[in-house]
Amino acid sequence: MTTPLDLLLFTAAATVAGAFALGRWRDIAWLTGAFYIAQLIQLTGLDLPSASHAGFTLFGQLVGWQMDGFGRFFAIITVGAAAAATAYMGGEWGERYRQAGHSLVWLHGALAINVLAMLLLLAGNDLIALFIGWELTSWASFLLMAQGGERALRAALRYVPYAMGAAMAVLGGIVLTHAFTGTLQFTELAQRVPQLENWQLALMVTLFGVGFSIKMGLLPFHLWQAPAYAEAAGAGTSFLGAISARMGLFALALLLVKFVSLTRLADLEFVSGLFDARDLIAWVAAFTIVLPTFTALKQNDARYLLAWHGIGQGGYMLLGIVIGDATGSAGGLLHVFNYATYQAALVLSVFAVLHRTGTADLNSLGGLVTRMPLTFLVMLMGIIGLAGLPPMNGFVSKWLVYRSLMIEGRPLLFLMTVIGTLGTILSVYKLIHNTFLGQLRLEHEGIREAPWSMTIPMLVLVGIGFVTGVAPGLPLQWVNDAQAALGLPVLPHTLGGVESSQGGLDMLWVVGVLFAGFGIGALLFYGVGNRSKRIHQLDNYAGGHFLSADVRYHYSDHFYAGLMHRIGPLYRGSFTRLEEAVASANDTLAALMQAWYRQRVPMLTLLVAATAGLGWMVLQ
Amino acid sequence: MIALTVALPLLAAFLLPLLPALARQFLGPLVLLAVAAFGLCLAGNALDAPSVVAIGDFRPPLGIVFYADGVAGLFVFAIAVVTLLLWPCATPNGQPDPQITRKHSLTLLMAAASCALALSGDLFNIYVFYELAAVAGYGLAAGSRTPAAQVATFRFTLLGSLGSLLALIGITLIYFRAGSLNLAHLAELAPSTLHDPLGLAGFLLILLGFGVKSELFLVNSWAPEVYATAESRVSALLAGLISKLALLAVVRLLVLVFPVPEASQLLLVLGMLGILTGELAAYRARDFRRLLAWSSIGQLGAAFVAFAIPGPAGLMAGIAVALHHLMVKPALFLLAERWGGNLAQLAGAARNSPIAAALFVLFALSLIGVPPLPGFWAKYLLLSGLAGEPAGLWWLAGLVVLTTTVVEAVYLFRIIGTLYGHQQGSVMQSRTATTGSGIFALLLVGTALSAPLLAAPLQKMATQLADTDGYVAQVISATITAPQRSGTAP
Amino acid sequence: MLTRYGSLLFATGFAFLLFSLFIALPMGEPPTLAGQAILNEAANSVGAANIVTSVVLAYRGIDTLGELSILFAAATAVGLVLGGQARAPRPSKEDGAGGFILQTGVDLLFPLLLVVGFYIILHGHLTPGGGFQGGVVLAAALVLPVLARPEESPSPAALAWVEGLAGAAFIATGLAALAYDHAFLTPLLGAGQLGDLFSAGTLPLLYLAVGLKVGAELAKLLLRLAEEGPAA
Amino acid sequence: MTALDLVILALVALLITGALAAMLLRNLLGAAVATALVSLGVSVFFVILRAPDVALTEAAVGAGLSGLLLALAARRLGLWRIEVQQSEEERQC
Amino acid sequence: MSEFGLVALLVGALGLIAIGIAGLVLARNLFRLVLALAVAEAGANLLLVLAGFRQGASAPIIEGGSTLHQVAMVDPIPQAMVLTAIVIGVGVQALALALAVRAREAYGSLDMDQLRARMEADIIAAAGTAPTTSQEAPSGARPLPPPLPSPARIAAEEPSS
Repeated sequence: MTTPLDLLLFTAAATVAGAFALGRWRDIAWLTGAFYIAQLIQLTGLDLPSASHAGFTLFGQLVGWQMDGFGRFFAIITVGAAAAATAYMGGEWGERYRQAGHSLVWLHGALAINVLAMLLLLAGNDLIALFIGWELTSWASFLLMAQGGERALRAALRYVPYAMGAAMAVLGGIVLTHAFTGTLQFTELAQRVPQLENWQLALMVTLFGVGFSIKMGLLPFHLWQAPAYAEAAGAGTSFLGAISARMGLFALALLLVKFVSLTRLADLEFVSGLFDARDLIAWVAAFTIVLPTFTALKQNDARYLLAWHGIGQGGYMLLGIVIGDATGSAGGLLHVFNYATYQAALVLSVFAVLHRTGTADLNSLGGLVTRMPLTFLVMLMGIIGLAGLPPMNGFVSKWLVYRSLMIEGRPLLFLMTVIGTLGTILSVYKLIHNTFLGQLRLEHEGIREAPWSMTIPMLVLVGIGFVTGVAPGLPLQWVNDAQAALGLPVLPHTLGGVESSQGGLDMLWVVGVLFAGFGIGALLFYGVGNRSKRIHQLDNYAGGHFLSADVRYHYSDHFYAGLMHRIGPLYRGSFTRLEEAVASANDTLAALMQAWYRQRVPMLTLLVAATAGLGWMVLQ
Repeated sequence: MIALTVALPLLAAFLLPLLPALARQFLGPLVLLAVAAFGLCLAGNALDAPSVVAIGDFRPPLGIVFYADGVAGLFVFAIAVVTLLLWPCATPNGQPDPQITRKHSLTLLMAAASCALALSGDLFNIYVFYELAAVAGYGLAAGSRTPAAQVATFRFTLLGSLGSLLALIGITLIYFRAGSLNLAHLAELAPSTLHDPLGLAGFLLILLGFGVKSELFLVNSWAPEVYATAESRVSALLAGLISKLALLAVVRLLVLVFPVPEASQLLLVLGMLGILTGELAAYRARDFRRLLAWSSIGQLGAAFVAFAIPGPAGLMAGIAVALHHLMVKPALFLLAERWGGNLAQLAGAARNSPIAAALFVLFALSLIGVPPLPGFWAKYLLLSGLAGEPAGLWWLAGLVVLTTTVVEAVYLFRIIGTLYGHQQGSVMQSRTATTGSGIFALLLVGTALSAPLLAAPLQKMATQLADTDGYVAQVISATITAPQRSGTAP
Repeated sequence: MLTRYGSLLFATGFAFLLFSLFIALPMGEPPTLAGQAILNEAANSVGAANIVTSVVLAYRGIDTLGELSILFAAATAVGLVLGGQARAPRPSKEDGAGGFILQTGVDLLFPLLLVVGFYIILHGHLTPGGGFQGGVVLAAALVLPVLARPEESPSPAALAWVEGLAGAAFIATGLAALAYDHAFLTPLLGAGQLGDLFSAGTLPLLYLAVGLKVGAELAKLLLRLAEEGPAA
Repeated sequence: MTALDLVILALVALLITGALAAMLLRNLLGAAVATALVSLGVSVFFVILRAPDVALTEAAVGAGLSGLLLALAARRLGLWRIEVQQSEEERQC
Repeated sequence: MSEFGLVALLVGALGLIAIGIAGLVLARNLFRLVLALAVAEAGANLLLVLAGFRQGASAPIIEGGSTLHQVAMVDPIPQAMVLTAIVIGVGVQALALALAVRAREAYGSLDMDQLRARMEADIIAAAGTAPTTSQEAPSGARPLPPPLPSPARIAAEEPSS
């Protein structure tokens, strides 16, 4: 007898099998895409919680799977991101990828494995099942990262120590949890973990926390993420960027909210009560918003810029969840969904530009708006979402987080998020300006719009972003299920937004007003006196002087030169140096150990050991 | 049947040089198949109750007993199967080897000695068969007949002999103190006689002596030299099989005679250092075979740490770690036989030999403990055993295992990166030597799939191994198959 | 220098620690639990006047089997290490070889040594001596003529047959016990009259096998090393 | 202290001297002879310790056979040559 | 034999072991190493027989067909063990000598240090890799081998952090 969850997992496994078995078939994307859509339909119709019959008992541990609202929320995003990526891969982009000598089979296969692994992770009902999913996800995303050339492989290899460190920290946490509580089942853990002593709890939270935050890219462990995600093959990057790192958030939220509980977390005090663990995590999240965002500002490669933003946006989500009231947690969770839509769209649009022009270097693009208007539209909508402005959905989730921070009385954290948003706006403007605005380069004169196979997934994604921005009530249903599953207070909502005693938000009104304003402006512009005139892009003057075609009016080098002059010295690369130091310390140690194994007279060691051991025994 | 597992390979080894060429080909494998069958029977029977045989029908404290519990049966089976898979065959360039009969003899002797190590219940008997395994190992290690191998083997021989000497002194101490050699008898006597500095000194000397073969830290510096120079199959036998059996002998002594915290802590500390030094040294290795040697040192350190945990949980973890390593390391050495020692030349090898590369990935994943594979369960049992002990050294050991796993993942994935990388290495010998390795992979995957079924018997075996009282009762009351012979002496 | 004195220090320290351990033991009054039990019943149950022989061949027979195997392994390994190279047989007149007196002496010694060797082996269960000691004498008997006349070495094939069959005979004797429902290596044929040449059941036969095997192995080892390698 | 004790004491002194000689003599063949002598001395101890079997074995194997092995190996290693050659290649210790 | 004689024997046995082990550690000549092993083994055998000795007992051989053992006998088990140990020792010794012979034939030396250096060189040559470490140079001054990028290398190349 199969349950709906069994069926879902079976479909995911069938996708993997299909991707590898039929991977050479030209139109494989249609098949896997259809499978993803089927999974999506199953997911939306899933009864909560839905258990699986798959499972086994090993060494006294029951390992089983059961999906609740929290897991389903992430699962929907996962499968959706995979579907979009597959559609993107199916057409001209995939053809080019194949011609470059890469294996499309493995790309489809890796994507399908990722989805299966993540579903297993999200549906885990005990820590072993969670760890199985966790490890599978780690190595599946390694597989996805490593494809697409030498640089991708090297970036992926850099990910290995982080991934393994994360896995081992989690495994250490699991065995300690078992030693402390005697169980690994989620339901029993939720009862027993809060009763542990403080030091035990602190140890557990540290181990699990370090493990999960590595995957999520929280602050001291974020270095691997940007290169690994940015260098991957295009569709892979969009999937990885949209959801992969959020698995860390999922597990972290499960641990902090469901098992340890936020109130218990606040009992763990540091520095004689000045700081508690909850504050600490909130501040880590806040710094994760600010620092990577400003690192993104410095990037000159569009892919890296977006990848760094991905790290920063994770901070908002964690911050919202750690605040833990109905508004904040809803904001944090909703942000996962919202971010996935516009981030995937943005990455795909960057790769569309890359596909047509052959570069993602922000210093060698410009003026593409006339050549690729649809892509421009996607990127415009995307950055509006990323910056958190209406009418896109990013506004709603960020608004909820801000609001919760203010209600809960955390002005300093609020300040941090505002600084982060400022950095976001600055850097996304750099992105769209350097790519689409300004003057078209001569070599890009013949560029055409991206093919439909690429534009349609992008448009669908921003379309979802817009619709859920106008009507956030749609995803908020899923968010409410997730909140309920975690044991958090549920945020009451309407189709257009939220209502609360301290003042609600109705996006239908906001968007209505916005578009009314646009309408009035357009009426004024076109109706009162339209004196605009169309000229060619190169038809420029500066100070009365005619600029010839080889003099660029559009500049992109040293963007924000003044700002960078101010804040430039703050970019010290301390984390990079820390990473280098660890690597070289390891290398030195390894050399020492090798020297140990090249002893001249091993017998001497044996003699010394025997003598020392005997001495120890005799003296005892 | 118990004695046959030892007697048959010995008989075959003695007779091998006398047989016609055709029979030589088949005798060894046939005998090993028979031993494998015996091993399965023994393990199966032992799940009901362990069986004991008093060699020569002398009542136990006087004569020597062979004690076949589940672990012993399992190891006998593993010995036969692994030896069969690593059976010496033609030289690397495909020429028939004129020395092949001698190698076959030595391999059979080694298998017999290993079986005896698993079964024997007598301290000095263990020493004798340890020496037999050692001498056969020296011979095989020198069997690649390169000058470097001769020098490495000479150093190995000297170190091993010094170790045996220390072990012999340790046995002397124990015998002098307790007056018996039978492990069951010693287990009875130990609380009153051996749990003092003197007995522990004896244990320490035996540990160091047997530690040479089981790659215990401090006495394992032979391993990188020998594994880099010997034939890969021989390295696989030494690293995969002999080390485990020497370890098993130490464990029997630890469990039966020295269940005291000092002894376990000794094992724990040395094992921990073995993990650290082995894995870190492997991190910088540029030579595939030495890398495997160091990684094997690390893995055996983990096994030592696991066996140091008192009680059935630790033994369970130890058995799991040891069996896992028994499956993975020989397979990796077989790949080394195919690929040679140069890591840099492996660049892009996945294109020429996709199956071998895929096998490498599988073994690497299992080695670092990625969940559905058996390596994960071994690591999980080890860690949860350590976490179950009080904080302090035990948790430190857990931390060491966790951190070195990261190092291990880095160097293994570096090789995977090279294999699947975009540069092209110079030479790839493409021969059909992946079969053996493939069989190991099938075993590994089979274990992964049947893990829930295998867990219960394994747990039972660990309980048996930990059951000192049961051991003593079984051995002391061992039924002599016939009444004492009617001596006609006046 | 430091290594040197350090090593000496550690070796002395090791010996001193061992001394302090052993001196705490009852020297001259060991507990001999198993040993005393064997002394009490060996004569009756095994029937060999030499109780060491009872221990070596009966109580701890499998140790002896292991020991024979070690010797076999060592001989095989030496063959593996030294064998298979081009041999350069030396002319007989050089170094220690040759000389009339030596040759004649060896000729006289050879049968004597054989007889002595077999005597020691066959009386192993009665008097001190036995398979090992006799085997060494046999090996000497086989090797000494070679030192005198290097060109006349005994055939390696014959030695191989002797060692193989002798080893097999030991095991076969042990296995024969299985046919009578005894455990492996149980002495058969009854204990006999203590002190007789034909007593102690199969023990003399086992010792004969041991003696032949040891003799053949050691002779092989010696002959291998006596060969002149190409670059010696 | 009995007469036997004196014999033992003398023999122990002899053994230690022999062992030191085996380690320190420049001439390796001489060292091999010293080793065989040590074995012989030990076998005398075995007689004293009421172990005639062991004494016989030690004398036959340890002193005789092993001495023969060492001598043959020394010949093959070229250690029967004259001092000059040895001192050059044998910078032991 | 008095207590003193036994102690003297013990000292003798341990002395042989100590000298043998010191020789094993310090000697560089292969032949000498084999001799040292033989000396140490002789000491260990003596120790073992000593462990079975009983004051005033006779050898474990029943004289004249009499099983009336009023006479105490020494422990036969250690004697049997020593018999085994002696033969094992000779086997190992022969093997070590054979290896020394071959090493000398191949490398023309009996000096362990030289042989070890030659062996290392051979291993490295067989693996086709450059020597990664030398014990002489301090680890800090040693150039790191470049073939594969370590994590830190990639960090240096990426735009910033």
